Amino acid sequence: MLVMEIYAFILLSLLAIATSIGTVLNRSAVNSALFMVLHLLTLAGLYLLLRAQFLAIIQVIVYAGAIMVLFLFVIMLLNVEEEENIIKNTRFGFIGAFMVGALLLGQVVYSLLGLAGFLPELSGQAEAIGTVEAIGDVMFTDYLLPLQVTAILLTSAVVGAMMIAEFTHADGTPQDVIEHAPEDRVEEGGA
Amino acid sequence: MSYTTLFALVLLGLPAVGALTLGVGGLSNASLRQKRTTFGVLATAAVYIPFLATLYLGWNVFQSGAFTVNFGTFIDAGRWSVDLAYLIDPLSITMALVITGIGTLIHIYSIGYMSHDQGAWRFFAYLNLFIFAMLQLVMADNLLVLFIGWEGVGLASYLLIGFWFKKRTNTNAANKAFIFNRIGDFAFLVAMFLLLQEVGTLQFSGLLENVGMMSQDTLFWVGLLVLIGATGKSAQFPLFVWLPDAMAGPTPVSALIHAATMVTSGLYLITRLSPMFVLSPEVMMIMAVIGALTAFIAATIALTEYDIKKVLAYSTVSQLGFMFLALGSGAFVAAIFHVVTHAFFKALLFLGSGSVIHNMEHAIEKTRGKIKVGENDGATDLDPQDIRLMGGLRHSMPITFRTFWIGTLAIAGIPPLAGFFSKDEILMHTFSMGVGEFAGPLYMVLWAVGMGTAFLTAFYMVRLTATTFHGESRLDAALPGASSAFHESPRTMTFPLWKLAIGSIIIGWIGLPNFVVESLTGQEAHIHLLKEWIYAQAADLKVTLSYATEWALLAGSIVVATMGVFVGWRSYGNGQWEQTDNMLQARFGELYNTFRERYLLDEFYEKVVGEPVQWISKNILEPVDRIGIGGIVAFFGATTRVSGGVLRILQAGLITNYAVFILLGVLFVLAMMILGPVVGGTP
Amino acid sequence: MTTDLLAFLPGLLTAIGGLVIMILGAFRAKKQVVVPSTLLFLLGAFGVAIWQASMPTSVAFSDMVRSGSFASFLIAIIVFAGIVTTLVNQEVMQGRRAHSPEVYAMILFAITGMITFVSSNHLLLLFVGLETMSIALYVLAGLYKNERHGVEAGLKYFILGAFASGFLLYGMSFVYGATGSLHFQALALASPEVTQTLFFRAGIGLMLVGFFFKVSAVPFHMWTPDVYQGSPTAISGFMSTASKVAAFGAFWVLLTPISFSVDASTQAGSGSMAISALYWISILSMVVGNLTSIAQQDLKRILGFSSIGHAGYLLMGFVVATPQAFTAMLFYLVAYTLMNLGAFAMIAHFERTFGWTDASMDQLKGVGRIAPRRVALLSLFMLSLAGFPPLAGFFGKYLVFSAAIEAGFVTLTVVAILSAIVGAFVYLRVIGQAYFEQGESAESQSVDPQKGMGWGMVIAASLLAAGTIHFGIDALMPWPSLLDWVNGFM
Amino acid sequence: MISIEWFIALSAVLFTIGAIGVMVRRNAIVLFMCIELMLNAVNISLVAFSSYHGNIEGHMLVLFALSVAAAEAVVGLALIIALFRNTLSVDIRNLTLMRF
Repeated sequence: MLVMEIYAFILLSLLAIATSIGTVLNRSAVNSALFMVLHLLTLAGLYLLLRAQFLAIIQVIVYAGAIMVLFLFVIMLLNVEEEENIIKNTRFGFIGAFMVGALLLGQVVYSLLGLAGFLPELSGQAEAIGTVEAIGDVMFTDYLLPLQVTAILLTSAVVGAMMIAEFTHADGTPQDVIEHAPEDRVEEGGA
Repeated sequence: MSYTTLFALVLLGLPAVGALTLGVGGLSNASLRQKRTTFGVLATAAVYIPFLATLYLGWNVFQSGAFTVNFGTFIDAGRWSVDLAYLIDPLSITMALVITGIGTLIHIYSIGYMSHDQGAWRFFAYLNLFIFAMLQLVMADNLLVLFIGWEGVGLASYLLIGFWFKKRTNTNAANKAFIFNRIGDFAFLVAMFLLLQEVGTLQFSGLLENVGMMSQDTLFWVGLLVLIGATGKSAQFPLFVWLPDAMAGPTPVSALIHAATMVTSGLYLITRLSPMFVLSPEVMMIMAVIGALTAFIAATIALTEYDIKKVLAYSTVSQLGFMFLALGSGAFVAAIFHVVTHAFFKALLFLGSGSVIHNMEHAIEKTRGKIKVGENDGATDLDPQDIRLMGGLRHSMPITFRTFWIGTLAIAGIPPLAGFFSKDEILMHTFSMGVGEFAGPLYMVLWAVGMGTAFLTAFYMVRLTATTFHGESRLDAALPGASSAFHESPRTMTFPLWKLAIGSIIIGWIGLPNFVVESLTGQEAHIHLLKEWIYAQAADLKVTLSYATEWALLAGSIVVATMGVFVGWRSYGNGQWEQTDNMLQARFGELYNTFRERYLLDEFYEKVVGEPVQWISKNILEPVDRIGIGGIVAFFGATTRVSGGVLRILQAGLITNYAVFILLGVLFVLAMMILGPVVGGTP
Repeated sequence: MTTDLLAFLPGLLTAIGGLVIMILGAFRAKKQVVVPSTLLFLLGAFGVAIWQASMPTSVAFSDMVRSGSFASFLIAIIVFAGIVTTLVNQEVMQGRRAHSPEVYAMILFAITGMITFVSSNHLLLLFVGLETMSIALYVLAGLYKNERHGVEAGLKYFILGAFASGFLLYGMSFVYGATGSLHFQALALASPEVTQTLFFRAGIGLMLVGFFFKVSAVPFHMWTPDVYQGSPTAISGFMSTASKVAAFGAFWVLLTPISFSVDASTQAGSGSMAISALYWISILSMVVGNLTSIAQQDLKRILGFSSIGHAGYLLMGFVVATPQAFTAMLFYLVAYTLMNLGAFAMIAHFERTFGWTDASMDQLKGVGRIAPRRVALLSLFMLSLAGFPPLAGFFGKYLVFSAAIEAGFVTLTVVAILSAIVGAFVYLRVIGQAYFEQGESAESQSVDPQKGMGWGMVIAASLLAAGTIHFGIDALMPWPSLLDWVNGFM
Repeated sequence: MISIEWFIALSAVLFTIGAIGVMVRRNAIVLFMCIELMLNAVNISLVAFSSYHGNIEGHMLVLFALSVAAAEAVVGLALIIALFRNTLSVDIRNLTLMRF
């Protein structure tokens, strides 16, 4: 069982890294988003390894299910063209970014040195705290205020998104994204 | 509230009330602004009543000694606190008398001078603001209140220099004055912090009692910083270049702020702190050198100027140099004495020049109105301040003419006019330092420079006066018939001229040299009234000369001054300025040209300070944000540039760049947190 | 439960207010209804906050949130900024397509987030509050969605903000890992063995990053001028003041106990290192902010860079971290809020009155002649920002600098004074431009110069101007001053 | 049993990859996805700490971070749509109107 867990961790973490690299490097936004969905699924697997059942489910349903679908929807709606080869075009920028990233990773990993021997075992409580009951218990008692503020946050996000995304003509009638976009693009191409 | 507190409140508050009333009144209603005379009278009252209050307070001080008026705690910072307190003692009373007395006369003069200016309301509000700030400065009981006044007079000066702001050069002059003053202010501020650190108080009595606590080094640095502060405000070498440009303001402003009062605030500050300065002979020496240098340089420049106000401006700088020389020689009483006398005769000269300019402007404009367009195009750019266009004004402006001559003789140092006594006392002190132990030879050189400058002063002042008033009118050559439009200025303008002229004659008698009587009677004499009055505040160094030497110096001063006037009269008396100046130029060649070009100081600042700063801000600071703040370019480095074509993605405005900077900041903060603090993190 | 709700009453009022305005908007309510009701809710919240500020600190919602004294005082400042922004905004945005009732709902939601943020006592609530504030501000920044400037401002703010909050969250996770709790108290009481681990320190560092971004300290500042330039001007003023007040207040409570209660004398705890990081960031902000503003041509960008410089002065308070520095920082926050809001409000007003297409310096030429009194107001705020006595800005700077000197940070103070002098030049340039330069009168004459300020602008501007003057001198007055009040919070 | 540093190291690697993505991508949508990658990396470390500490606070923070991410996605995508309407592309290189 233990060995199985280790194998599962290695497999999942390699998958997670691979899919995240896929997300970053893929030329097509659609493919990036699909890689991202895969990535989120592997993360859900990792959560299960950590006995966080509820979060694993939420990760799949909300993140992979809802948020990423929104992303894909927008990508499809806007029908954006593929980026030119990102590696070739920004080679030096890429090297620089990679070096900055490597430094950051180095610093974080260096700071992790203190963790060796710190918390070697999964807590016995882990099983218990990952359940819906445990989370529901505190959600509506100790975390009541954050919950309410989050409600306000989501409301304002939805209202705000409507304010930003809703476009109107000068006369006040709503304007469709698709309505003019392709035509304009044709004009641009013609000119 | 005792009467003294009440009067102090009137003295300190009324000008502010005046400034506010006039300012608000003028702002609120356009038709109200047209009542220029009313504004002028109100403003004058807001200065004249404080003058009376000062007299009352002075009488009180004379009767029962100095006292302070405390209006409560200004700032309480726990370990130290600063009170909103004012010191009423002979020194501050003397300064306040000069400020309000001469201020009143100049306000009266301004009523006439500004009677045709649409912005008169603004002018009087600013003038009252200036008086208010200047009184804060001289009456302050501690350095912080003094600093507030110090900044206030700077602001008022800035506003008044740029008063006619429609003209580009005026606003430039205002900015220049402001910037040069800033340099000094900064040094002064640092000195204040140092004093607070070392002594723990900013109050004068507390400071001066504890000067012994400070080490010699601290004394030197504090002294030097205060000196730099004073150098900026009092227009000393090398920061004096703003003062001549400041003449762009209306003439009463030049007389009040840039000759009689504000520019002496540096001297006042040093005199106030004199017990501290005498402990640091090095600073005294630097001060004396700066003073003598300034006096000489400015005098030589004045020799070659043709603008009547510029000559007076350089002459002011030169006289301020004399005062610094006095301070540097330990002659604090003499410095204040010269402040007082100079206030009278320089205000007189400036107001006289204002009267002349007023007249010239009037004549030029009136005559030009008669000339048909195109008939005489040369007349369009006639400068009413150019003495080359004047001459012969003695007939049409008799009062201005007479009073101007009185001023000239007073500044030249002809006894028994005011300038003679103060200047003689300064040079005597310098000579006394010259035979002293510390840097004797240097002070001897400075004394010689001082004597030379005294000669030059008499010479160029006679040049100015003679060229302006004597000979034949030269305006007619440029603008036919203009001289017939000359007229004397109105009563409001001539009245202050007479008052100041009388002052210029008699004010020197408050400082008759003691040794004259002493050498005759053999007993200690007390005829130097000013010294008796302010000796407690101004820690004068003793003069250690024999009576014979002192008599010789006195005689020397008279001879030099008389020589200067005589030579000047022979060279310029009949309006032959052109021949004489050409002769001088031929004789002195390059030296004369150096004077003429004002030692190229402006160009020096332009090249050494102005252009590099512009270059830095344009070529370094501006691209710092544009090309992606240096570091990133350096980081992505030369490779990026060499390969080319990628540079555009690094341009600012791009979110990517911003993100890179955030990441670099993360690296920095994390490094700091993980690897430990870098020097400077903890005190 | 009731006491809990009472403790969070200001936040409750603004949240309910936001929802009410939203519903009013859905029923196409007129501006004449929406604006007064917004003001009503804000005034209520303001009154409650002021009332609570006189009470001692208490906690509510199972230790999640603080109220009383310090926290309520900051809430009052934030709500005041909201009131002024509403007053100014309803006037300067009149007739613009983006001026919908939802704008006020978003302002109220943003304030709800700020209140949560500043009064949080738990990292989770801090995060939620910060995000509530940020999301509402992203929307407000991108309000001019039909113009490229507006979208650019919104998107730049959004992407970088999300990026920075990633770091903040990462830092929280590290700190949580080291201590096993997200409670402020638990962090403050953590044992030295915990706080001296590299891990904990790195966590504090990453949280500092989130903080630096919100207060736009260098080098996390790049978004600031762009966003301020592209956002509606009144909103820029709101962003530059209220969100910074919230960030400074929240992080003071969070950081100072953690980073400074640690054994700083041995220089081994995270305390001295956090001070060191704050020290350098403070210096960088002051220098870069003030220097870069010299090269700017746009008034809103100038104010953006100036706010970066001011963040540097405020960070000095974190470096010094004495009780004196604390009161100095609180005072400076009040002064900064007043004068910066005032400057933005006046620029917003000029933009509208004179039909400026942008807020570049050239537009200001000659305005001093057409509208001398209004330019005088602008000059007042500029002079206060520059730190001229006797205005609030001067006194604030003075308090901060003297606190630093008292604590022995002489170099820091000297740098601060030098950069303040550089900064003063920029503000004076603005005043000079308005008064001494000739403008193209043709353009100015096309608008009616006599078109003055409306009631909202008059109330807002006079409140701000009175505050700017009053707080510069109220320490001298015989009655209890703001400083006395603020001193009582310690 | 797997020791906790493995999870934290994994989260650090993923966080870095996300950060690099933010620096190299030009497409606003993908760039935003990279930020989501970073947030998810943080979530791993939070869940790991929570489980190893046996303390529910980390779980709760993840849950709230998730809803915040959802809200951010909504606003962010709305802004991206607005960008697209103005410039007909989602390339952030078009966002350089205000600079210097």
